[in-house]
Amino acid sequence: MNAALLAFDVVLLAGLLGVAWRCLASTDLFRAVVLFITFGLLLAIAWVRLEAPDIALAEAAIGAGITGALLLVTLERLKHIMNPHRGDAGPSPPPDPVASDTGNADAEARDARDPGAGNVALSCAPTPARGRWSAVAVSGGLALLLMATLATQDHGPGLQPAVAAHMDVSGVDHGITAVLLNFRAWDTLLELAMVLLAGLGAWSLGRHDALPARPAPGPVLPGAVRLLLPVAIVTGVYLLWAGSHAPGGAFQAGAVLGAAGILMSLARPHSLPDPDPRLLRIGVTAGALLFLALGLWGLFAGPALLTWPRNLAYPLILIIETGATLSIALTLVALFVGGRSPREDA
Amino acid sequence: MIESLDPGTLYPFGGAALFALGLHGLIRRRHLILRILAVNIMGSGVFMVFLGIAARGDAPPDPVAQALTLTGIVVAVSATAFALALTVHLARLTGHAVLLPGPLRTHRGNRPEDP
Amino acid sequence: MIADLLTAVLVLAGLVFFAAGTLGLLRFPDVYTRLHALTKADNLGLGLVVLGLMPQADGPAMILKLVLIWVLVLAAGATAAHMVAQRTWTHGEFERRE
Amino acid sequence: MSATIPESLVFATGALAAVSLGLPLLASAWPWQARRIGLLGLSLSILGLLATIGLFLDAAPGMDAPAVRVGLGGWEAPLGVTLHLDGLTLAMLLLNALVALAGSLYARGYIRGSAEQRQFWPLWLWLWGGLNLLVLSGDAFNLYITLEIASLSAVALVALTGDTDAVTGAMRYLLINLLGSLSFLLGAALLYGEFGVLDLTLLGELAGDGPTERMAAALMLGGLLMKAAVFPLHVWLATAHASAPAPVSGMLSGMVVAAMFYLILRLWLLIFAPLGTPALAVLLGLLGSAALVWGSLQALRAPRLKIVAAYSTVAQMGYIALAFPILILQPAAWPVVVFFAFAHGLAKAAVLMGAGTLQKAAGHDRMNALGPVLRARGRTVFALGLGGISLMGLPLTGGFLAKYLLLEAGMHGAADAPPVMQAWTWLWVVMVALGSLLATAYILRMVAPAFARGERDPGVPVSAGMEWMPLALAAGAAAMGLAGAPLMHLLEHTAGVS
Repeated sequence: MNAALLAFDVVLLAGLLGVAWRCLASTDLFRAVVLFITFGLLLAIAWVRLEAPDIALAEAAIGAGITGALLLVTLERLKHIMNPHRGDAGPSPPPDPVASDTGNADAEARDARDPGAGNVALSCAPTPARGRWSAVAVSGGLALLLMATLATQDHGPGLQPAVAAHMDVSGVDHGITAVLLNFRAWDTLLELAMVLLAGLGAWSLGRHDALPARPAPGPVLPGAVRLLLPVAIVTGVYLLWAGSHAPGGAFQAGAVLGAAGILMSLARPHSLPDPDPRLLRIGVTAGALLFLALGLWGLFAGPALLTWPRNLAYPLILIIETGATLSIALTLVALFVGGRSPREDA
Repeated sequence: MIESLDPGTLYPFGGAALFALGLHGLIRRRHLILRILAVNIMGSGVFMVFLGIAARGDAPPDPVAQALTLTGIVVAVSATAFALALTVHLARLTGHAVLLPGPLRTHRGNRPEDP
Repeated sequence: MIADLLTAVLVLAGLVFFAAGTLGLLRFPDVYTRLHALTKADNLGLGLVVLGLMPQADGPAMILKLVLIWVLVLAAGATAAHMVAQRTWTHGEFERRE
Repeated sequence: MSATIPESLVFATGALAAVSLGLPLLASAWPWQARRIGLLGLSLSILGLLATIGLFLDAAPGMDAPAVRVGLGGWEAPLGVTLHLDGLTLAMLLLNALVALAGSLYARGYIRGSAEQRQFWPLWLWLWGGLNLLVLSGDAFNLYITLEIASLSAVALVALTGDTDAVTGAMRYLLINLLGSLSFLLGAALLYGEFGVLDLTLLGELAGDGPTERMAAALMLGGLLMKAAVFPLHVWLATAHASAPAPVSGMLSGMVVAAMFYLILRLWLLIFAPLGTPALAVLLGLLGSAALVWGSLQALRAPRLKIVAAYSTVAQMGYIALAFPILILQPAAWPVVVFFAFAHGLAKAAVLMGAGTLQKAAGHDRMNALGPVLRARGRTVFALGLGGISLMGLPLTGGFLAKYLLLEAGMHGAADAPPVMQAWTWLWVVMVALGSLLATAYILRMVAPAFARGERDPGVPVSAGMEWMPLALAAGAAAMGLAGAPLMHLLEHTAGVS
């Protein structure tokens, strides 16, 4: 059994390395992105083998799912930028990545005539041969040094005993949630700030294009979304709640809700109302602001920032996680849609 | 030998290999999408080292290292999202998404005709 | 013991379908037949795996979750397959069969 | 936590962290008032910082530990994340706040248009806050997140002008930053694997000079050197710094790069000091020398004023790298790095903001066509000159003090070193002198047209902040030469210094 598992591990690692290699060596960007998503899903299996179901969940939802969606929509945007509609006099019409899977009739007709038109933008030059061996030497040498270093390390228990000893006062029954929202809550707060900052950064680069009405993409997708949306919301809330005693938590829940939002924006049959930018700004910041505001209590009452009173730890953690989930989901959808709302500049 | 190769010992080696593979891609490839993917693969390598360390030995897995990885994944996806937005922005300005020559080689920073 | 045997048989049967689906994905000539191989075989394969895991479940809640997984994969798989097929039909972009 | 640390200092440490996070958060939630939030908050936080410094200097002699360590959430290391406050931290916080406040007053006039302002101010405050949190952090993993926050906001700010050069520079900057951060994180992972703790102080107690420490040091310091643009890894700096909006250039050259050196110094003092070997010293010295010469030469032939200033940063970072070999010989010389960071930070921010003023006034910053504006804008030229004098290291300025301390430490170190090291050390000393000469040349190149005959044209009017802030920063850099003693007094109380 042990040998079989070892064989599985070796095959999995070889598969991961092979997929990563094929992904980075690809000259077709679409293929590279699909391989990267595959890589993320294989990683999730590896995390299960390393007894980390929480991370596997997060990897599948965030690492493969959300990153994959962002990568695909980026490819779609690049395609529109590099293939401006021929015959148009002015600058190319604003690409609407969300609507691009149906496009307008002209584009469709042209694409049908010239099947390769879209793919030219998504290919890239192969790696030049010059400097191949020095790069191999650098990275190979680094890998060998790293492995040699890792081979010298012995098996320490890490901080597991310390966490186990303090679980009863953490307010939750799940080790990772206790670390994320109590023992190392500062990391988590800064991580929320990082998600927010990515959104702010993307907004600072420019406006997103107006969300236009578009022809209905057939009955299947909207129907499926209508079916899946409630399920996704229930799943998100379940993950949020389960985080206190089992794998799950704010980030996984936020990713699921964000994915639901992305699906909704893909399936929208008519133009969506552009949300009020003020509400949007407050929405994406609310999670971190709430976290910090509750944490200030500890600063004044002692002993330090982000201290939860013992008997209130569980409700406080749940409130914070709820705020974080909503802000994360909102930011992820905003990142998918692209730049800031044009109404913000009005 | 086989007993000593529990996943916690084996996977960090894989993580080191992934890190180096990603670095290789980052140095060698020019297209920004591929470079961003390379950085993500490097990140996955680091996470694999962390999770391997968490699972070493017979004790239950170390929740701290796992929590750090979770944080790391979210930080990585944030940085990736911003990098992709910047790529699109660059492509709108220049019409391509390739950095030539790369940041790890030479650069053209001082064109005299710049306004 | 019988439960374990049942599990083994059903999961193995499921894996056969997965293998067949994968083979179809690799060997079939165009998008439509590949989709056919992939979705049909995977839905059935996953169904058998889920069925095989049911005897091992702790209680009705776990069984419900397993069924839910299958239903969700069915719905998502059918939608995705439909969209890939539709796009191929209208754009013919990634694979074209003349 | 030691009982001898007064409650007020513990509170102040937490409050500094909370404000550094709270201000950017508020500004992001309500960017319509972000400028007011920023200016008011920065002024108040400087007052708070000065009060903290007073409290700290008052309490420090009585404390049994050199640093105030606050376990966030009430959890002590190794379980929790620790904030770390000592003399070095306070000095860096002060530098950060001064450059950020001057930059903010400058940006009031520089960033026009309400739409731009709404994007600029939250990111600007994030950069300030991120650097504060980085300086306050005492935990290896937490440092990774703060590094990412600081670099992401810096990259977004560079891209803000939206022209091709700026966005290209931002992209390079982002890739190098991501690579540097991941390298840092992998080093932290190795340390955690060996010692099972992430707290820097605890790591320092456990670490020796085994293979893990070596590899981790190479990864962490290498990643930071990349972000600090030390020689072979410097190529991203010039485009990024030169094409950013002027207050951002000032902050990047004045503070961001210095913060990376701060972190290198911190890790060195706390953890990696046992690894100091002559070979490493020679390597760093050679890198520093190369950066010094190459950066200066590029500055001498760069066609644009801001590019000259940006390459001068590459050269000046070479000085800081040169401090490290001297540090290995003479460990007590470490405050030199801080003096350098301080003097360079204020002076370079002055020069870059001055250059930005001229650029706004003239509508360009081409060296060969700036004469009329330079002749008409004496105040800004004076700021450039005064900042430049500090960069050259003329007596009585902060730059002079830093270089003097560096030379003194080098010669002292050389006196006790074996002959081979002595020869190398003399080389470093010569390099420091040569670097000053080259700096004189490129500073003269910047300001010389102002003293030639020719037409005068003040160009487009600029705001008062844009005229006075470079001058204030330059005056600060010059005054550093007189205020060295208080800074030294503050730095005496730093963890990891025996």
